[in-house]
Amino acid sequence: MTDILNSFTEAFNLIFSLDREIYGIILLTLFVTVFSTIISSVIGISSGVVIGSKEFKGKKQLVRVVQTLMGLPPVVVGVLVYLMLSRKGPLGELGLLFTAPAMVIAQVIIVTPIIMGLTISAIKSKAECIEETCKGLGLGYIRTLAMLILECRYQLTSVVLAGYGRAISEVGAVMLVGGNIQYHTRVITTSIVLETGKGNYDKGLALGIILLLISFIINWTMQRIQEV
Amino acid sequence: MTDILNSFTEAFNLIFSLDREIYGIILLTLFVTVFSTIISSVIGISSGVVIGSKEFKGKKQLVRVVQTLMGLPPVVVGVLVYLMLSRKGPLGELGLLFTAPAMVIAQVIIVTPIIMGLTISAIKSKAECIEETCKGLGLGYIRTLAMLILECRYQLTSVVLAGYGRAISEVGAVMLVGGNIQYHTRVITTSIVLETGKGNYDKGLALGIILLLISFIINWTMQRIQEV
Amino acid sequence: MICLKEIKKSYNGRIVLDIDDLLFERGKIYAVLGPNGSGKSTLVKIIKGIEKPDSGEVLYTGKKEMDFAYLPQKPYMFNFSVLKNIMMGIANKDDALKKAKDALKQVGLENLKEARACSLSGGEAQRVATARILVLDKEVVLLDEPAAAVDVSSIHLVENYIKKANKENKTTFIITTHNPSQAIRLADEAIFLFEGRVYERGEPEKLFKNPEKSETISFLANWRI
Amino acid sequence: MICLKEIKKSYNGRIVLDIDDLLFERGKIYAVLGPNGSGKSTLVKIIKGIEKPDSGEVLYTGKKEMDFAYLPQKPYMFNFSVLKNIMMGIANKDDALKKAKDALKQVGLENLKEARACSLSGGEAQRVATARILVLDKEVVLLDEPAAAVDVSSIHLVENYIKKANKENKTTFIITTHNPSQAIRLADEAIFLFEGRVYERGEPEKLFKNPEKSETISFLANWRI
Amino acid sequence: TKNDEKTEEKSVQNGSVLTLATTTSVNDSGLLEYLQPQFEQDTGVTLKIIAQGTGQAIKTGEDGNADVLFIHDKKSEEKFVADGNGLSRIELMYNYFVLVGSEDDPAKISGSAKSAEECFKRIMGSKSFFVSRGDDSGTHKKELGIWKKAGLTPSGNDWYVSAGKGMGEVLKMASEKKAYTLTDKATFLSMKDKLDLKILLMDAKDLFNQYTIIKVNPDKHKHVNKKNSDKFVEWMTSEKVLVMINNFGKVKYGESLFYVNYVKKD
Ligand SMILES: Nc1ncnc2c1ncn2[C@@H]1O[C@H](COP(=O)(O)OP(=O)(O)OP(=O)(O)O)[C@@H](O)[C@H]1O
Ligand SMILES: Nc1ncnc2c1ncn2[C@@H]1O[C@H](COP(=O)(O)OP(=O)(O)OP(=O)(O)O)[C@@H](O)[C@H]1O
Ligand SMILES: [Mg+2]
Ligand SMILES: [Mg+2]
Repeated sequence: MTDILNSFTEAFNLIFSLDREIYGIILLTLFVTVFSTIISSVIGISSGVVIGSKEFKGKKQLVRVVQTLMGLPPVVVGVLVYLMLSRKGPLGELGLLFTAPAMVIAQVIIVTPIIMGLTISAIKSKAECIEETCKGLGLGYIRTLAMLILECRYQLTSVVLAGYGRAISEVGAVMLVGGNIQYHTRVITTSIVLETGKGNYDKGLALGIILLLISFIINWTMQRIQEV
Repeated sequence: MTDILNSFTEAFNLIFSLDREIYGIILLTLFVTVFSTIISSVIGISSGVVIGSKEFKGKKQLVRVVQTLMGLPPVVVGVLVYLMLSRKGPLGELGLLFTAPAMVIAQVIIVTPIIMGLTISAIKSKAECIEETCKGLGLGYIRTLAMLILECRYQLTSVVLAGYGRAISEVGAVMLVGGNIQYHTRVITTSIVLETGKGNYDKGLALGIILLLISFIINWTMQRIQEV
Repeated sequence: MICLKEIKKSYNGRIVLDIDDLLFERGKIYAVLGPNGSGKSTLVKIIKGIEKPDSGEVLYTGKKEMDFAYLPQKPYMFNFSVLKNIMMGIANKDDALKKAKDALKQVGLENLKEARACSLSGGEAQRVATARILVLDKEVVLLDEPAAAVDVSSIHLVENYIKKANKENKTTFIITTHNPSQAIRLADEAIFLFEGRVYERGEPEKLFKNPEKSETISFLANWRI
Repeated sequence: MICLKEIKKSYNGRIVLDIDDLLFERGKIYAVLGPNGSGKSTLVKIIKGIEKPDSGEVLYTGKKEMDFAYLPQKPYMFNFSVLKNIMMGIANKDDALKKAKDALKQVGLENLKEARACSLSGGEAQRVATARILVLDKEVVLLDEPAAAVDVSSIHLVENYIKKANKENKTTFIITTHNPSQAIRLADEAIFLFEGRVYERGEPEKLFKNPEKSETISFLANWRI
Repeated sequence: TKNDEKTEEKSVQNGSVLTLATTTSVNDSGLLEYLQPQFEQDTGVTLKIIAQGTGQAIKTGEDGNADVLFIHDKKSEEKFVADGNGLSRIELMYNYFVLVGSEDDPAKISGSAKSAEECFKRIMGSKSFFVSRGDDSGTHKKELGIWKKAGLTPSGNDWYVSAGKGMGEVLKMASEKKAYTLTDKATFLSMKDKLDLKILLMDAKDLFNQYTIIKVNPDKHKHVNKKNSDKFVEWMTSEKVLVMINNFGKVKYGESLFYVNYVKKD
């Protein structure tokens, strides 16, 4: 119990310590998670809307595969991306391993199926009615999909936030492909693992509290945007 | 690339090796993830339906908090549960640390907000209309909620599967509170971490493939149930 | 008796219902008419307690609003068979099936009993929804436009079903409609709403043939032309 | 010209539309009538290409179905203002606002231009949806029950708007309705559907006053009573 | 931290980076963090440290994703060099593993035992809980070697807990379960305050722990930065740094954590 209380003081201290390292870590965390969520949302929502609003052969199977991929273990994604980006791998020339872009790539792979799978089911109930109305108004396919997204914005916001939740809490992939290098690829979650690995559970918790604060601010911002 | 191909052979070998250890790991994985998803679904869907269908003061704030908790980092949950269950912690007497129930507890904490947050937004669009109709038919509050759940079953299935995806892919919490003890609390994800830590990326991938197979079977079963 | 006292309801600052005093007696059939947006649906929802008035109160003697059956203007069809939809609200499960089949017959749709309720045509759905309400045998029934999408050859089925319930069980009906002829055929009393206020009320035939207020006259100006 | 050839459509093995040969000429107003479930909406959807027939084909000369404007029986109201809803389909944004305001005036709802479209009353929504379609000035317009929820004092607004478009722009209309009087007021030709088949067609007044087939007769039996 | 900023700016200008793969236990001791700023200042090279499991660190080297390895597992080091992945083993420093356990000491080790082999026998004899790293790390391999030398197979017994985790977490677990475990001294000392464990056996001959630096073979991996890895080794083996290593930990723990045993060749 005292451990938990200590953590709050520690979190407070960390935030107001004006320590350049901790701010660097927070900024990198924000960059990686926000960026990968944006990319995943663009891919996931657009493909999800197309799949969800269309009837075609093999749709059921496709949906099952996408939903299965919602459970892609981050470590596995980490290994796959590692093998791709490793110097020996097919994309080794790019020299992306142990950099922030590698972390973004891995997270996009993890988050996209989540956003896609949830989008497919989120738009289902309104799709038919909106499509019929849009066709009747002579709107093109793209505008119809745009209207569908717009009208499901409340739900899609939650979907994106669920994806963001996964991105910001994930550690297995960013650890592997980022390398948790101090001042370079260390983010909050990898710091937490580092600290708990050292047995510093209170510092780990403190970092966790900071992470949740960031998450809350992002949520708050998103919901504000959605309400406009 | 050859690494990836090797992994498929390896996965195949593992499954058909008739190795008692690997089967134990698979069974424990199934037990922990399915059990914690069921508990989380019961809590998350029932509370989500209540919150989603009601208007009350502070609802917006509550929803924000729940959606923030969708991004609870597993390691942090792991630490919290660890501190609770540790010998010195408030629930130390129970002796649950480093056991399967401890893993279930941690996963329930992680998965419940995800299911709850997504349920709140999933039922929103149909809630008003269904409630009005149910009230008109004289159905009680509980039956109205039941009808709401039933009519949103397609979406809620996806929501549960998203929760399951998190449970089965999560590793930070089960590692900490389960301890990854061979023959006792080792599950697929912790094995993957162990193997990748040893540099056995192909074995890690192989285990990942097995995990996805399990995930696919669970998905397939759930969708079958939903279609009935 | 149901009695509305100084009910006021507004949305976004616009008053949509403003009723000083309105009384419904048990055992009678009331028809509520008025232009689109005059507050008919809002009135019915307030009686049922679905919407809360900003001020004023609804007084009940005998059965409370909880026991009223109510058909929304856009009823929801549950995603199972028509028969199951109709059986949903019946508390006593013993004769539910028999009752549901009978109700479906009353609205002339026996042949659809196994159809999925959510794939029905507009008029079919409305008739099933009405049957789903009437099968409950409640003492007070509120119907929000039960016949708008019903074809001319089936309207009399719905109307007869209502009349029968009123005769046999003394059911009180409050029905909104856009069809003055229907009010004449069906109702003991018609209530004319305009911009949220009760402008006239009375025996339907008399009211519609000799309206007093200019609003009522212009509302009916194009009727039967 | 729009021509339906040997169109067959069934749902779950039940045939809901079975049309040998049906022709619509440009510039005319057609009213489609028939009991609930007789296939009116299905017919309109097939003409628009929303539903595919199981067999047979729809032939078009001149404008294709892509260019037809179509009002579904249950139109969707987008979650923004009424005016924005009406402007949605207008391609030329320059005079969109002026046009939308004018269309809203035609259906008598100028006062609601700033209201959220999804909180409109049933009849208001239907009128806005009709305005949203008519403002597009398409050559062919399909309306699935544009007046079912519209009050008696506003129906003539909608009808006049349709007539005006037909006169001034030679717009072709195919309109489903449950109101034979409306067909008489509005249409050049009425088509009577029964169980998915065309039973009779002709000049509305003549058709409804002297129907030939027994099905038409019994369909109209309770009309105006 | 002002110094940090300067060195960082300098190295960014040079665009010169060295990637070092090491094991978590080396990293957790804090040695590299202590050396890093000095290194960056002296050489102008940015040091990127990747702390991984032993096997994983070796794989990172094999794949050519690191320039230098800093590890402590002789057998895999020799294999790494023999396979042509690395140039040569440079033995830099050593310390001793320690056997830790709870105050109760059910196997009666404290004070009486002279070698790890003997302790392990007593642990097995008394069926006392023992937490093993179980992750093929240098520490784990050391432990397995001792069991083997003692002619025992502990695996499969209830008291033998194979955790498959890092050193810090294994220590926590041993403390929680009142069990024995083998640990490197540095990690233990850095966590001592949070543990209900004490050292029961130290400085035993069979607990010798050698730390080695290996340059990744630039002939095999063209991306490897030979210039910088030379610089690194040269710097690490310079007199100044060797003294730094010998002094590391003295202030905090009152004793050295590592002892230099580097012998200059040729
Ligand atoms: N939730 C709401 N928010 C804002 N305005 C509303 C809401 N519900 C209804 N209104 C407005 O209140 C007025 C009355 O609506 P109501 O549904 O009672 O009309 P009505 O008489 O039933 O009309 P109709 O004949 O079209 O069904 C309408 O102008 C409508 O736009
Ligand atoms: N998607 C569907 N699945 C199954 N049956 C359907 C489906 N859509 C329509 N039907 C059935 O097809 C028949 C014709 O439907 P349609 O909507 O064309 O009738 P309609 O003439 O427009 O009726 P209404 O006057 O009630 O609007 C109905 O009996 C309906 O139940
Ligand atoms: Mg209404
Ligand atoms: Mg229809």
